[in-house]
Amino acid sequence: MQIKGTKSGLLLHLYDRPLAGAVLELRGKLDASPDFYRGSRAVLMLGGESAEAPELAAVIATLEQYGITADGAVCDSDSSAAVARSAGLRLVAASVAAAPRKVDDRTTPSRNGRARRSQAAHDQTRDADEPVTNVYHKGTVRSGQSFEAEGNLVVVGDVNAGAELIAGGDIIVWGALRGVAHAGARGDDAASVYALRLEATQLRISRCIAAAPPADKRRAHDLLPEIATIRDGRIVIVRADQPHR
Amino acid sequence: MIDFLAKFFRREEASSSRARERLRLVLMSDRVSLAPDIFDAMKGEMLDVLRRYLEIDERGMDVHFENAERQFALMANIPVREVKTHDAIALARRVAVPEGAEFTSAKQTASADAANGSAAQQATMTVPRRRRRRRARTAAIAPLASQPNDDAGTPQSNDDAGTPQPNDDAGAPPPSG
Amino acid sequence: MPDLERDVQDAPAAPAGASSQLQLDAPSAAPVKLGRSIVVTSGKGGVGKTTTTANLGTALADAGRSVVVVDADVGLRNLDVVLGLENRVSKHLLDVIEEKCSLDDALVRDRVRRNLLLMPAAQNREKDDVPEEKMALLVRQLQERFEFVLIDCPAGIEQGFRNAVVGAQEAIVVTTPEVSAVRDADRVIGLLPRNIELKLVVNRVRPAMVKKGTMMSVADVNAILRLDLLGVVPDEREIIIATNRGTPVIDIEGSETGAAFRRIARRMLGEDVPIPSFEDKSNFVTRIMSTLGLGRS
Amino acid sequence: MPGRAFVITSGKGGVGKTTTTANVGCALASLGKQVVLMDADIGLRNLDLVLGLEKRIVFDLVDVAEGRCQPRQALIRDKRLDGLYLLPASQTKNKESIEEDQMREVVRLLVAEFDVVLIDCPAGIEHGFRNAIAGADEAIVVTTPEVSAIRDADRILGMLGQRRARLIVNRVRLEMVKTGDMLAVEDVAEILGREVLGVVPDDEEIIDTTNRGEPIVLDASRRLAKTYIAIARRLIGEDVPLPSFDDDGFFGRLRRLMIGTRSHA
Repeated sequence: MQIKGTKSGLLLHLYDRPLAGAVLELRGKLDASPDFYRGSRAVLMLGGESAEAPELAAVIATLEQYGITADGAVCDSDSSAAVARSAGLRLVAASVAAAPRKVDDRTTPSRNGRARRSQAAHDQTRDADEPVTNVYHKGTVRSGQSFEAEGNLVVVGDVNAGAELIAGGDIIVWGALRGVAHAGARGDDAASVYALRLEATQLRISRCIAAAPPADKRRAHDLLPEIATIRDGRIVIVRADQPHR
Repeated sequence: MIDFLAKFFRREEASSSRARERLRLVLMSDRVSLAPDIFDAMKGEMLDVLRRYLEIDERGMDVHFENAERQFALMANIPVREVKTHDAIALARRVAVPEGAEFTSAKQTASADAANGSAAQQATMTVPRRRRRRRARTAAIAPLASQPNDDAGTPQSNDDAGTPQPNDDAGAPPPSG
Repeated sequence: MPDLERDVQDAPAAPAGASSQLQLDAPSAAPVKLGRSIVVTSGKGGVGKTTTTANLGTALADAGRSVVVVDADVGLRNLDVVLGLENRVSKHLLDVIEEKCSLDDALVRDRVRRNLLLMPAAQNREKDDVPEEKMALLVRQLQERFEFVLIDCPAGIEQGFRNAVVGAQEAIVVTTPEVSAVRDADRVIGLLPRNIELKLVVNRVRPAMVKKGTMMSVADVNAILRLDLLGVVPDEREIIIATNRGTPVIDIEGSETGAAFRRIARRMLGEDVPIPSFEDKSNFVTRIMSTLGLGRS
Repeated sequence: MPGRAFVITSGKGGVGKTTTTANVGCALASLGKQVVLMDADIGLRNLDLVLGLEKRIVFDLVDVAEGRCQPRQALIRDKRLDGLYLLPASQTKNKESIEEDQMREVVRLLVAEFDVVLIDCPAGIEHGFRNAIAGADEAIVVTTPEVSAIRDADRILGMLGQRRARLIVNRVRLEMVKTGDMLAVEDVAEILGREVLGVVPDDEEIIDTTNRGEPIVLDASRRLAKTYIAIARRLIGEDVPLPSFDDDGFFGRLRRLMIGTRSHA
């Protein structure tokens, strides 16, 4: 078991092991310096093994004894995701599990008057009822830039290869989407990606990942607006004018 | 074709030989400027030798490298107050070089070269063109081992052994220290 | 200890020593008209930043402007060898910033063009040694004395990049028609301050390859980057020869590359010089795009 | 026995580090080695593009270094060649987000499982360079026969410490060498004073294959495929002689003689 500190909290690696033994080992580690992690938040990396609900609850309770709030979970399978959700953990895409993303001058999305929440505020969003923030950005999103929205994310402009969009809800790009887009990043299978030109390097919706087809396999209609959604457990791309075909 | 022939025979200066020449000079100056501490050490040792023969005005001394048109040169301008007497020189040499060890000890090879080449009268010394190049590099590479970004942090003396220098002349002086 | 903290923060904002030192070198005339400060950048290395800086500087000098080219690549300087001035470098940019010498001590004047000067980079130092605010101040000092301050940016997006960009009001982004160069250029554009004026130069275009379809066209490149196109420079072996000799390629007779740089310099001076078509600018994809109104004309 | 880690570096950018990494890596895999290609150019990654694997990146080097995933999860297996893997760099972070110790640790984990780790170094000599060389046992210095590239190569040779460093001279144009407009490989080797691991002629095919994300080695009919395979063989210790480049015929020798005489005059 590994406990790693990142800028936004702890990452607790629990994969590759039965959770049953985890509590003891966790105690052993935390006892070494009982107050060291007090007040931090933790994301549990559960992997693909199906976690048992009572054992997961025991891990969360143990963490709380040491003043650590279990805050989210990264799951590689539906079963472990279900258990994590029922234990009150929010699902986090592994790619956003830690690391607050640095925002440089050009990426501060504030044109709609409401900038992205601070990381602290972000972390406290455990209540499903609490309203989420949508983000609106006008202008080209360049390689290396990264936008994140708790709710929906709208970009008016191109999103170039090497750029990254992550949203809890839908992603709408009024322009060419060439970078990576992750909609429904917290496990919302109903989320979609809309783009005038959908040429994404890679699409992720909830826990599904799809790579773009090779350039020569794309047909002429690909120059029309398209929508990416999950159907039967995999990502499909449909033309915007015929969304149900 | 005419163009080709013209180029072939005219060719007052092939640009690659120009490149070779320029690189030779610029790399020597880069390598030297990489190692200010080595340069200071060399200056000190050079002075030690000169002092045995001459009374030197150290405040008026100026030693630096110059990258002149076709030569990379060590320019030393060292004001001499007085040339020592034979006896004084003999005494100074006996103190500095015990038991006839001459100037071949590692620490003093560089300065020995300088002294042999220019003796006391000649204040300006020129590093010969081809021969000396390898030596210049040996000296310039060594101090890098002690720079903070070198993870090994190994002492300088090991550097020679570890750095493959296929054509290095055997007689190249190891860096002092 | 709030006072202490303020002192620390104030320190870089008002580098008293530096400004007084630098002012000594500046002409004493009261309000000076500032020259243009332009950084030549690319993200990816080896796309021709240094060549572009050297040749544009030379061409602008030929047009009668006073020009200083600044090598911001501390530790890996090359502007001096491309201009053939490496023999004459003694002091460098860091010496000036650290007040070890005056501006004039460090500037190297070109042998032929007396209105072209080089501010060399330090070769034995690191980029982290240059404080950004002092760099900005230095560029400002140079702007007071020269009509054009061209800054040759190092590759990458680390401290060297930030130092090169900090004093610039305009940026020339150099790229080549290669996927990786375009991607890196895009990355750099995203990192440049918002208020900087951006222009694009596409370098190393090989018309024959574009025609064969084995190289992206300029239109393809700019469909992604979407910047004002300042110029297109064809690839030529003369560049290598020029660098071997240490002469700017614009001095090599009959060089297409040199001619392209001269045209770019004229555009920088506000002349309306058309960009010759080194290539059939519209390929299949861009034609479809423009039919749909998606491409940029 | 653990594998070996080589850093592929150059100082100057755009001399072909990434292309070399991709092609030597493919060549090694085609010789049956288990190979990881690691992109250390955080924030300006390109190895994924050159290999055509950019669509499959989920985790990256920074994720591994920060423990957000297991090394295995971040490795992308190249489906075209058995035993070839890519560990991509992160594009949205900067080079300061990873430390030399972390790099050393990641490389240590990789050499435990693979025969060869090739680390694609960023241009320059800043933080990213120091990270890239931190875990490497040996260096391959890529340069071109141009003044500025050789000067930068000389600079970084001095920063590689005790590591063995061999040269790949890239973009050699034989016809220009013959006309005296380009430095010969022997000149470059003599100036830099290091062993030459390989010589790669300048070839338009590289631009094309790079744009398409298909390393040239994958197609044995390509002109340069043999060149890279020879380099790979030398790298793993086989004795493959360098092709002789100074044999440029009577005229070349004649001219060389003439130039030689003149330059000493």
